[in-house]
Amino acid sequence: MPKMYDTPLLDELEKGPWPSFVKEIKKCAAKNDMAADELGLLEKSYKTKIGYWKHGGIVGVRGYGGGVIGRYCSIPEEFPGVAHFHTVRINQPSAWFYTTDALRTICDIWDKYGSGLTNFHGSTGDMILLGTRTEALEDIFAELSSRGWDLGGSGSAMRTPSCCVGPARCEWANIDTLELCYQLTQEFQDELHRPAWPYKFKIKIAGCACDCVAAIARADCSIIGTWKGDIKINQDEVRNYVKNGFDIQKWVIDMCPTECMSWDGSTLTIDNANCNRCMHCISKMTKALKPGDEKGATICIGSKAPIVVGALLSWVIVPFIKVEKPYDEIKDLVRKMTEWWDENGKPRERIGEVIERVGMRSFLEYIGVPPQPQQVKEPRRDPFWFFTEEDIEKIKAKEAEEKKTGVYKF
Amino acid sequence: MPKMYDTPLLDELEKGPWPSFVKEIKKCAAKNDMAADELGLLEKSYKTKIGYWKHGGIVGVRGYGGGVIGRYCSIPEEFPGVAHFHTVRINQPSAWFYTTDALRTICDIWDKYGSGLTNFHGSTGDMILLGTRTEALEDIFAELSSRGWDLGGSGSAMRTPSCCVGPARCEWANIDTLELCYQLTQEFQDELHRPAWPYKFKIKIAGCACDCVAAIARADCSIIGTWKGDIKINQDEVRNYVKNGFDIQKWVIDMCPTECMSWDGSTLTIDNANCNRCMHCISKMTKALKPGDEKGATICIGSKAPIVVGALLSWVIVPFIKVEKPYDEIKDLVRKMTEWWDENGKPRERIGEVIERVGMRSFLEYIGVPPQPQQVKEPRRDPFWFFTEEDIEKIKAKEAEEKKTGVYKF
Amino acid sequence: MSVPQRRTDIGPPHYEQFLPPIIKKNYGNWSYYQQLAPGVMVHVAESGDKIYSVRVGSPRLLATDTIREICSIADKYCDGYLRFTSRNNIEFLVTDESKLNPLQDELKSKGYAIGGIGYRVSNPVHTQGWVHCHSACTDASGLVKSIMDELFPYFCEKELPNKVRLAVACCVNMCGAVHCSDIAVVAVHTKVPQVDAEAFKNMCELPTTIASCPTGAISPDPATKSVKIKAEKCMYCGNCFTVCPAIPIKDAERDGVAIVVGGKVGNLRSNPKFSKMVIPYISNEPPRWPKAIAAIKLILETYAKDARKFERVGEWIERIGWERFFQLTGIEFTYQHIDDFTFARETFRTAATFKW
Amino acid sequence: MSVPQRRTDIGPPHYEQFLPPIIKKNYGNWSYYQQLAPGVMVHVAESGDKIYSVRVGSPRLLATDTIREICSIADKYCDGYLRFTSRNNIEFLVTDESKLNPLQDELKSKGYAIGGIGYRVSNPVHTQGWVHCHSACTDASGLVKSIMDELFPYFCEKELPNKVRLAVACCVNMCGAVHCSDIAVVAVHTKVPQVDAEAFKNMCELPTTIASCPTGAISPDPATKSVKIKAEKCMYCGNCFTVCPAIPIKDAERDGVAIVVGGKVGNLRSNPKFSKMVIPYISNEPPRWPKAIAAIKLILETYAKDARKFERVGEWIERIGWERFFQLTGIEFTYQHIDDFTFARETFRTAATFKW
Ligand code: SRM
Ligand code: SRM
Ligand code: SRM
Ligand code: SRM
Ligand code: SF4
Ligand code: SF4
Ligand code: SF4
Ligand code: SF4
Ligand code: SF4
Ligand code: SF4
Ligand code: SF4
Ligand code: SF4
Repeated sequence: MPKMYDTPLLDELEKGPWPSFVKEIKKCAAKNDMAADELGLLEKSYKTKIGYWKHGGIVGVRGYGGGVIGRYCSIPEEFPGVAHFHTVRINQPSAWFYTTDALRTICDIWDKYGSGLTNFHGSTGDMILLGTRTEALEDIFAELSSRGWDLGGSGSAMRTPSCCVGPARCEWANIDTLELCYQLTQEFQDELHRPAWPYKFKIKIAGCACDCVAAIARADCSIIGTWKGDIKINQDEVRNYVKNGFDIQKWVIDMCPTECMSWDGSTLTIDNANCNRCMHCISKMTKALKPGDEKGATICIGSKAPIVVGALLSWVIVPFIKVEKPYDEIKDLVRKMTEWWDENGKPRERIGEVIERVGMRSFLEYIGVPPQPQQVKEPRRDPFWFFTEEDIEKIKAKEAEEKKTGVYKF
Repeated sequence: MPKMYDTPLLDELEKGPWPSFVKEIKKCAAKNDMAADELGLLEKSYKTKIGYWKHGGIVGVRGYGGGVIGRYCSIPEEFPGVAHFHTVRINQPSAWFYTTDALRTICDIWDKYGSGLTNFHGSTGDMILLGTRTEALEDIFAELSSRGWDLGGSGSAMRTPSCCVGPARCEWANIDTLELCYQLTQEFQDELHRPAWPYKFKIKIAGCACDCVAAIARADCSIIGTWKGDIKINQDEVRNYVKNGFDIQKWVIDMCPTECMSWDGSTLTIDNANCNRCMHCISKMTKALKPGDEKGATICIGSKAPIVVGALLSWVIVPFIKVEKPYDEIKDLVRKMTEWWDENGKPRERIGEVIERVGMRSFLEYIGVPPQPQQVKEPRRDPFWFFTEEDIEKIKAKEAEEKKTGVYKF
Repeated sequence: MSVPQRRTDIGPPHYEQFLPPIIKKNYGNWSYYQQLAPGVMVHVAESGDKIYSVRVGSPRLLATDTIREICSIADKYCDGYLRFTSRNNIEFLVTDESKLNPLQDELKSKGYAIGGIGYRVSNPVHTQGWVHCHSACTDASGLVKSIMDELFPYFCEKELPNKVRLAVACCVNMCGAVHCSDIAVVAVHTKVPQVDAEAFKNMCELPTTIASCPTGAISPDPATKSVKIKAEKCMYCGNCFTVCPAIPIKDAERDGVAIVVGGKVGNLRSNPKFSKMVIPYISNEPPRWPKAIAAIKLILETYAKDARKFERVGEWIERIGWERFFQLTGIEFTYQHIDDFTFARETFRTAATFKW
Repeated sequence: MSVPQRRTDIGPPHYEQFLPPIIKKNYGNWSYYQQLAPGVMVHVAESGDKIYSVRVGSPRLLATDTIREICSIADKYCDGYLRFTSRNNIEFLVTDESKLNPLQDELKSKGYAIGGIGYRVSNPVHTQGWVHCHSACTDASGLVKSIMDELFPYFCEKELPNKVRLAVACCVNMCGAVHCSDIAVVAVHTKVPQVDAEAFKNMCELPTTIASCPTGAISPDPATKSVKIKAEKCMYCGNCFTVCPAIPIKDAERDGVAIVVGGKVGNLRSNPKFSKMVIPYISNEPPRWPKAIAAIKLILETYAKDARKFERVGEWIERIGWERFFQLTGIEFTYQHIDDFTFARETFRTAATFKW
């Protein structure tokens, strides 16, 4: 029988309409010692307003360098059940689809070896099994892996890639987010399980500019589906929207960021050359508008949380890339990017920070992508920039040529 | 008879419709040795594509530390006339108004002692007398000052303030730019003539947000006239504009940055609470619209050229200040600002750079201006900020108070 | 029971085995979607096939028994298929329209919260907090529960001008999505960490520790063979504590939370945006953080009232101007709001145009 | 002739003595203005009084004799009153309307360029160049003359969507207003400076010199008792040369000019903006810099054709997007355009939205 703690503060959080995490902990605490002590410890934190966990030690499974976050309580005398309370990250399937059978298998394993507590899901995307002891790790891993599951990433490694629901259930997916996510995860198994990089490297894949996995804000490598070609307009459906009270002028035409749309009362016109594919019109008139035909993705690099010189959003590196099986081009690109980072990065330096410190040119040259205006919001403002001797030679040669032809090439 | 140089390259620049500076130099060169050698030297630069001036030495007039830019030619053997070629900066009158008598006086003095070449005006605003010898400086100064003229600034000093034409000939002037410019120049005579600061400090004064002296981009202290209260609308004149083909919707309503205007075909309405006083509508419909009644200025600080970590535009420090004779409040403020800068700045560090390095809080506290949202485009984004112990005490006291009253004060 | 044979580097199972047949059939060929209720939507394929999704709020921290309960519901109404969203909600995937209402009835009867689709508040992205992380300055789960209890009508019923994405991070590492959220809470330290010189010698490296400080506040202290911290340079980021456990920064009375607003990640209309800080400090008040919750509600409701349809929080604020935001909400503007770190230069106002 | 007694710290003469009587009378009470011709405008006072201004282009570098000529014209038509503008143009201030045409006739006959008022190109703000400055990498006066000869119709005749403010700076100190101009030229070095070790010892200070380098490219060279420069870190700013004459950076073949566009200083519609670099290098080609001039004309005319009425160059570009600007002008986008200095982070594109 697990220990029962008096939890007046946490009990408050059982009230109210939103599902209660306290109820969840209590469910487990009723039958599991670790969960019971987790509950007691948490109540103590609520009372004292401070946490009782220590810096994680290095724990894991044989041959892997990641996938488990070691966690020890700082007052194990008082809460022996959570003296060890490691979490196990399980690599989720693409877009978090499950069968109930699969979930039950995981629950059974976890009840056997762990606290019974989970996170569905962690904010990188993994299934998180919350709380077990060092001794149990090998068994848990054997049970999981023998049933087709593998650990997710942690430490200075590739982290578990994730993706939006995409073509599985979304009409706007320009790319097969699920398959790409699966393939990249498989491609980088070694990098995922054996931390060997300066710091973490995350991949997130969204099927369109709505970015339903927050790729551009939370992944070192953000892959976002897009298209070339004209937005497809079903004028009848447009008129239907209007007939049903949709204020097309106010809600679409006036909100289009590039001012490239117009509505004459019966026909919607889009100046596609000026559309920046923001998805506003398409998302607000889903029956009437569809993305153009040539599908692909934009690859952006660098986003991360603020520690320590400020949060980054990812930067456009490859404005357009085809996304087709077997995705060799994308795999190669990711490999080259991480190679460059690995060569240039200092410990605990994310790829975006290295690009900022070393310079975009070095990065682009290494990965073989030419400079393009799409990569910047605006060109540089201050009059300081570098030339290689070859740059200058090229310019001088061009000028000589211009002298001959009488035609300037700016 | 001054030496005559062959100037085939410069002669090219006598052609064409725009007034030619080469003609100007030649006019002087015809009767002045210095100007003649300046012409020859310049032709040489055009031929060799390089300049022949040395770093300025320290030259000046007794008791002053600035006002003269020392300039020596690096090949005086070849061009003895410009061996010395110092420039004298004369503090221009407010808004560059002159009588012909006054100008002739200056021309006469300059012909007597200098090259006869001038800049009307230098880009800080001074009259620039271009090219004289060290020996002549005292005499020039005596001649000028005895006739009511004084030197402008140079070096690490207050620089010659300047202002737009303002109330003298502009219907939009919210403040008396000319008088304020004159008064500030007088107030800081010592600081202007005797460099004692970390670096230069410029003041520019514009009567409204059109900023016809580029104050916000080119002055450490940018004073820009503005108003509170409603824009005054003459509806008849509005209708006149429209009648005469002015597309009020497209050119004004749709271009108003705050979207605070509307036009129903006969009446123009402005939601003044949301107007940011950008001057677009007023400037485009000058007969119909006039600034509101409560006049004053916004004081911005910090703009400068790019050397070495990037150009700055001035930052809003005092959103609104009354501008009334004898301008004591503004004088005090400028004094406090420069004091703080002088205490905190390193050599060759402009005030904006010091604010950036030391922090806005220190600056605002010293000059006695409270923090206000008008000072920022947006609040900070990253989760790092400082508290003093008193800040926290105040917050804790407020929270205690809130507990009692049951009302939160955010 | 003997433990089975381990396998390595197999990666996750292929998702295809988890897709409902109707999804496999119409994969990549969806035509449009329609919201039927705050927590129910239908996706219609080019083929005319339909799949219904019923979304249910989740505390994210789930007991295995709860997962089993969810599974039995999914077995009953969804042929055993379900998914989770990128915001940790549960989606029941229904092929048979006739099961839609019974499913909802059962969910309601069991106390599940149906909602979160469309222009509403969805599940806050959040993190471990006191539940599991050594770095936490607050508890994320408790905050989320308190926020969602208060904003519950905006999850399961009331519409807003657009989606409002909430997040909670329990320290500035920001494992949540706080840095680009419409409204979010980030927990902060506010006290200079204390160096435990004895522990330092055993546990920490001098150069790494000094290098960890972004403001250069840390210098060697030869006297104690450890380091000292220049208090006025420290902005409590905790990075020194991350690399060196001998520099504890947690403080029960001084740790607290800040409120940030106006971020977004989608590209619709305007670019992705960072959140900006609007309230620098509120004391930790477990179990319900009433002041933080009141602040969030105030901001949300000011937005609901003042924004135009389809404007996100950040878009609304940028249109009206931050000075107006502070006016409308009555939130005090303090020295802390003015950046004095990396982006100071970018955030100072460089125009004479603003509102009174 | 004996030199008179000097006076100090008297400051400039009070402007009032230079104001035409009609200005004194209507000071601060002007009602509206109207443009009558490209170089002529009238300001009407509340009192009904009128003052006419006739604006004339100036090379800025004036001979005293030219000033005297201007003075006699002003005596004849303006009762001896005139002014200069903030862009160095001359304004003849006419009170007597009947003198307006004769004044213009005389100006024209003497070859003065009347214009620059309204939505036109005005006099470029510029600097000393080879005429007087030791720091110059080009000549400003020659560039300005060449530009204005080419753009002359836009000064004295043709209208543009809005004012176009030009500037020329002869080095990156930017004594002109290049950093916030619609279209401007800034002269740049492109070669790493050479240290003259002998001269260094006599003329320069080690710490100041090292500190002067914004990229940390300079380090002590104990062997020569001077400094050495790490070539790949140097971006040719010339700041080391400014503080230490023993590090010459000027180079006849490598100094050249860059073109920047899109800046502005007024607050109308949009905030003041910095100029952005669009052509990183064009060789110096005195006396007329034909390629630089062709580039400016190309940009100006693309703007004239494509911008909306009242849009400034920067506003036009921001509306259409920089990618479209490069497309419309055909200017090549190079590594140099991508910031790798202070503002890199702010200029990288952080959105999946752009035009093809
Ligand atoms: C579990 C998880 C939070 C959650 O409750 O969901 C988490 C938990 C931790 N994160 Fe995180 N991070 C988690 C997603 C994130 C994210 C969000 C994302 O991936 O989309 C971020 C922001 C994006 C980013 O990567 O920048 C994130 C940014 C950080 C950082 C700051 C990194 C930086 O470069 O700024 C740290 C600090 C560090 O690495 O030392 C960190 C460190 C940590 C550590 C390992 C702190 C530590 O040293 O012990 C936390 C372990 C907590 C624990 O006890 O389990 N975590 N961390 C998330 C991973 C679950 C999963 O695998 O699915
Ligand atoms: C004469 C003038 C250019 C002109 O042709 O009009 C000028 C000329 C010089 N400027 Fe300037 N600056 C002049 C206005 C400016 C402006 C524009 C303004 O004031 O509106 C700027 C940009 C705004 C600013 O202050 O940042 C300007 C920014 C600089 C800088 C860069 C300062 C910085 O902090 O970035 C330097 C470099 C320095 O101070 O060492 C500089 C330095 C110089 C020196 C003194 C270079 C030197 O060390 O010899 C030049 C002397 C040239 C000469 O031979 O006469 N000059 N200088 C302008 C002053 C005339 C006058 O008094 O009216
Ligand atoms: C299920 C989910 C993807 C997944 O793989 O799990 C998803 C699914 C859909 N999203 Fe999303 N979005 C999901 C997270 C996101 C995120 C990421 C996030 O919140 O962290 C974003 C970016 C938010 C941001 O910008 O900060 C996101 C921004 C959008 C938008 C853009 C809204 C806007 O105008 O700014 C749309 C379009 C719309 O709603 O009009 C959209 C639209 C949709 C549609 C309608 C797409 C479709 O046709 O199927 C889907 C149902 C909409 C709904 O829930 O209202 N989805 N969506 C995610 C549900 C999360 C949840 O449980 O609440
Ligand atoms: C004479 C002068 C002031 C002075 O004290 O010398 C002046 C005078 C006037 N300006 Fe100006 N501006 C003068 C320099 C400026 C500058 C500064 C500069 O160019 O360095 C600016 C800021 C430019 C910028 O934003 O980069 C400037 C931005 C304006 C604007 C804003 C235009 C816009 O829409 O962006 C207006 C309003 C308008 O023209 O509609 C304006 C309007 C005016 C008016 C109409 C004001 C009035 O009612 O009297 C004056 C005549 C207009 C004209 O020339 O077209 N003035 N004006 C300056 C003439 C310079 C010249 O010779 O060309
Ligand atoms: S990112 Fe686009 S494709 Fe993916 S789920 Fe969201 S709307 Fe659909
Ligand atoms: S996708 Fe965006 S930019 Fe393109 S037409 Fe629609 S609203 Fe406009
Ligand atoms: S800044 Fe304003 S007040 Fe001054 S001249 Fe220009 S328009 Fe007139
Ligand atoms: S001054 Fe500017 S913001 Fe105000 S109403 Fe006129 S155009 Fe709009
Ligand atoms: S945000 Fe901080 S405290 Fe919370 S889980 Fe992440 S690292 Fe731990
Ligand atoms: S908390 Fe951050 S700022 Fe303070 S000493 Fe530690 S690393 Fe430096
Ligand atoms: S811009 Fe440079 S070269 Fe030109 S005058 Fe100024 S300091 Fe001299
Ligand atoms: S030119 Fe500039 S970057 Fe190069 S060494 Fe000198 S100071 Fe450094």
